[in-house]
Amino acid sequence: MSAEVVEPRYALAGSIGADEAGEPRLMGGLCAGCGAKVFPKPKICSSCWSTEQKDVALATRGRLYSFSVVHAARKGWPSPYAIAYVDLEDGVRVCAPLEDGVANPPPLDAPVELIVGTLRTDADGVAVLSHRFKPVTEAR
Amino acid sequence: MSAEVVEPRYALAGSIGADEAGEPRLMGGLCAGCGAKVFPKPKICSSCWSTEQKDVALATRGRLYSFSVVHAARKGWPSPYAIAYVDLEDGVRVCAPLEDGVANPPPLDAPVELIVGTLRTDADGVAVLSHRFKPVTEAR
Amino acid sequence: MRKVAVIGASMGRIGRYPELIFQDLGWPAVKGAIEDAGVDRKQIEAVYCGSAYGGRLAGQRVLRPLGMTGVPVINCENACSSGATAFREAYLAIAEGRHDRVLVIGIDKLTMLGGGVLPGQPEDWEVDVGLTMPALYAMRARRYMHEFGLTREQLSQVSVKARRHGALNPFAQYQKPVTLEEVMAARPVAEPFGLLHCCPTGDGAAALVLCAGDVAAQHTTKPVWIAGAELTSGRFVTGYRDITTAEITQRGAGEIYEETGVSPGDVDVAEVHDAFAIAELMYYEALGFCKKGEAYQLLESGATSVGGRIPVNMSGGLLSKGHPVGATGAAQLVEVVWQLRGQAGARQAEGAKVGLTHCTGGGIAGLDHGACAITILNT
Amino acid sequence: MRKVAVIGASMGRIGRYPELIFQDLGWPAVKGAIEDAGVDRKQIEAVYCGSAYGGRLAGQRVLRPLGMTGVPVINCENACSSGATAFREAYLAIAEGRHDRVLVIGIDKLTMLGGGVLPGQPEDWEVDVGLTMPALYAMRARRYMHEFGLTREQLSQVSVKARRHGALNPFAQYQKPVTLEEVMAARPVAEPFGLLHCCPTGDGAAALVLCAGDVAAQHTTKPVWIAGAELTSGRFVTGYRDITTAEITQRGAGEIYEETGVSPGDVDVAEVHDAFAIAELMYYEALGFCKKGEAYQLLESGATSVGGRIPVNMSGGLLSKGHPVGATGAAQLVEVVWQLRGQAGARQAEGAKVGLTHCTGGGIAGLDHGACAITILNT
Ligand SMILES: [Zn+2]
Ligand SMILES: [Zn+2]
Repeated sequence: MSAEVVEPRYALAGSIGADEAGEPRLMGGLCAGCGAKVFPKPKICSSCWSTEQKDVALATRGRLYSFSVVHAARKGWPSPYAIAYVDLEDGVRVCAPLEDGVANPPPLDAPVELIVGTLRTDADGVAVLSHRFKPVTEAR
Repeated sequence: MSAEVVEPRYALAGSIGADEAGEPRLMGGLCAGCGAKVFPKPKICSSCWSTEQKDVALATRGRLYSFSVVHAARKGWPSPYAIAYVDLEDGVRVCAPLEDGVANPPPLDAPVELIVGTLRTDADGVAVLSHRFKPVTEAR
Repeated sequence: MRKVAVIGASMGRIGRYPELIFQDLGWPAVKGAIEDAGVDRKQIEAVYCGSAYGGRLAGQRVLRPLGMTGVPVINCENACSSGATAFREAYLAIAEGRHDRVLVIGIDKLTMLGGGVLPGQPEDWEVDVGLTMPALYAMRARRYMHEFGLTREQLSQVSVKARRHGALNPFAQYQKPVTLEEVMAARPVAEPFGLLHCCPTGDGAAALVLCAGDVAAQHTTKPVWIAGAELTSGRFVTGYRDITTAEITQRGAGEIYEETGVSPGDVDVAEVHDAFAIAELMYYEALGFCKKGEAYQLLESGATSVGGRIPVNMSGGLLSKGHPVGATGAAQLVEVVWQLRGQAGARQAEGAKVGLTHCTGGGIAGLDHGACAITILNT
Repeated sequence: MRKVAVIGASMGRIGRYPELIFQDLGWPAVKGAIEDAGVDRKQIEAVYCGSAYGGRLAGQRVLRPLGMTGVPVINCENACSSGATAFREAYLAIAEGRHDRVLVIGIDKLTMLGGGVLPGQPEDWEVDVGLTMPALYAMRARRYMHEFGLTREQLSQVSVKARRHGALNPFAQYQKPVTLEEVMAARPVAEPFGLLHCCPTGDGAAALVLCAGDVAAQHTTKPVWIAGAELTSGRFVTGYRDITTAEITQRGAGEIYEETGVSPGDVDVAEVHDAFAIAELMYYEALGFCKKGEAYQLLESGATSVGGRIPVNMSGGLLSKGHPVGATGAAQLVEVVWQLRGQAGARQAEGAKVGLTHCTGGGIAGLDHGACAITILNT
């Protein structure tokens, strides 16, 4: 409870929310015009051009569509790291880091679930957080 | 005579030479194909396409065609400074800093002559030299 | 060549929008132009997008949020003339029968460059010894003043006029008039220029929908016709060069007047490239609005002000409306379309039937400019 | 539409030339193309220049040392397809009657970017969480391997073939063959890719002279004809998307085959956009050279190697010849022109009469790619 609380810094502003239990949720947009669910939340719907876009918590589980372990990273990014496409259960595809993907690469189509973690450290030493996915271990 | 001699750094490589007396000369290109004299020395003549371009010492005197005192300079450039177009006696126009142009702006068409001086200091602290022009004070 | 009409025109207010990402700066203008044109977005067969600093795939990035990719997108670059180059390519593609309906975008977001003087051409030998764009025009101004007796006070009247017009334009970056004293006293940038002799940097996007003459009636009862669109590049001169004459503009103007049969006296309203105060005066002369050396007399007579014989830069011009480099040509065209439709509000040039836009830029050693685009529209 | 011929083609060896300034990288190719075409430079009526990273006025900067400015110069950007976009615009400008003789330039100098991974699209939400271009294609590769049983060894054979061809090409950045073992063991870039599954970065320039069919005989007895030039942009998909299928290439190929009446079986020689090893296989399928999932069988059969039924990337392709982004499309066209003229030396595809070039690129979230350009040439 000090005055020095540092606001979390996210790679994509507004992309991380929380549910009632305080668990992190990945936030997308829900189009008031046509019901399209999109990540990240757009300012206009590419289908129906409605500019009324509501925040919506996306599915926390999905399948690992593909991934790569990146060794040649951009400056300032720790490597190697694993980057993936995840197909969420609600039809949305998300590009996201794959937790532990370097040491324990899972098979494609493996079930994965959302976590939030550190992506990299900014030039000023502050951690940048992002959504990540990790293989589901327990039964559902 | 030490090993620490620092090679002079020039804003335009190869642009500064010297005459027999050791006086600095501004070097341009002389086209073997058509005799065109151009600054800086090109790799090909824009008139006759000859790629045979010889080094040539340009006239050291000319007229001040126009100038401006620059206050909004690029990062790393000391300001204000005066920048000018000088029309050399041999028909070549040169863009160059105008020595003392901030404090003592000369009239246009004033006769000017070549000197070499410091343009700015590089990020690593080394002086970058360039051709400059100053008003001619003595009679010719 | 088929007749080509402008049927849609839209832009946002030019300004500084560091909080907007590039695509969000752009798509509202596109949506506005599509809606103004009364076309279905699926009818757009191709897109020409002009941008100078937007980076790769500027058009695709702007079109993506609107779901409008999937057609040929040609990104055009020509420094300050990027947007006008895109317009010219789109116009000719329709005139020559390739397409019926084409979208034109002009966009740049200069705030993403981090402020300060715009970077000059890389590897330019004049830039390497200290030339900046304001300094280049300042040298043109000083030589012009020397040869034709123009005073700094007279030069400053260009900025006063620009800001007077811009104050009437809700799309202008600056909407506050300034006094002669304010222009004279503003902090120096590149002498004889102070801050108010130079256009501001800003962000902006403008879009237009063009269509073939034979389908125009499906969309509008008020088409604006394209009489001609000229584009050229500056000639390389290695020796002495008269910088008080705008070589590229004069040559381009000669070509478009001949091509269209329009003469300078026919022009009812014009947007010219006044990136610096001296430029407007030089371009009066190069565009044939007056004789060499007589530009200030034309300005002083009121002919180029609101209500005058040939109002120039009713929008406020680059000095007041702003200059988001690659967007500028498109923004000029949007303004002239609105003028010819009689939709320009308080800054309307009454009864304007023939309009001209002119933009030129891209400092490059040995050339007047890299590119110059001139367009003539009529009703 | 008038017939259009390529009458001049030239390029330098692709490589790393940090010591050359941009204009000096470019003008030798232009001079070469003009001389190859047997035209006077004053006959060139317009210039289309493609560049992705060259900055402002790329064309003017290249033309200046040759004294060739003073005509319309249109700088085109479409990421990897920039040079091919310039070619397409020039082709249509002649076909539709605007010009008789036009110069096309493709140029980029990637060494001026300072090395490392090429910067991704700014403000791209996939790039912001760590996506790189190699990683995007690595994901396509891994999914393809998963769905179609392709092994990493088989994938590596693409690179072996590319380098085998490149070794025969004096214009290639890499002219040394590599073994399967070397490809497999190269240091990892983005798994499953090692260094030899990825094209190098380099500098390059290529130029072509195009002219109307009715004036071609004034310049050459061996014109190469342009059957068609297709350009499109990727469709935006927000949900699941099959990344083993090259949507934009497949759609573009369908359009150009229909437009020209050429079928995949008619193609004698092709240059395709193998920026990464998996890309060549995916594009065999998207271009209709084989069925979905059967690309490796086509490669293994030798059909796409020197002496095969449809030799692909005889130049070495991007993997071996190199990939100076904005130059690539023009360099592909130069190679195919040389192939159709029978001037390709040790890498000649014997008796080739129909050639195809394909380039696509510009990673942009939600699209297969920003742009794709496909051209068909014939004798
Ligand atoms: Zn919607
Ligand atoms: Zn010569």
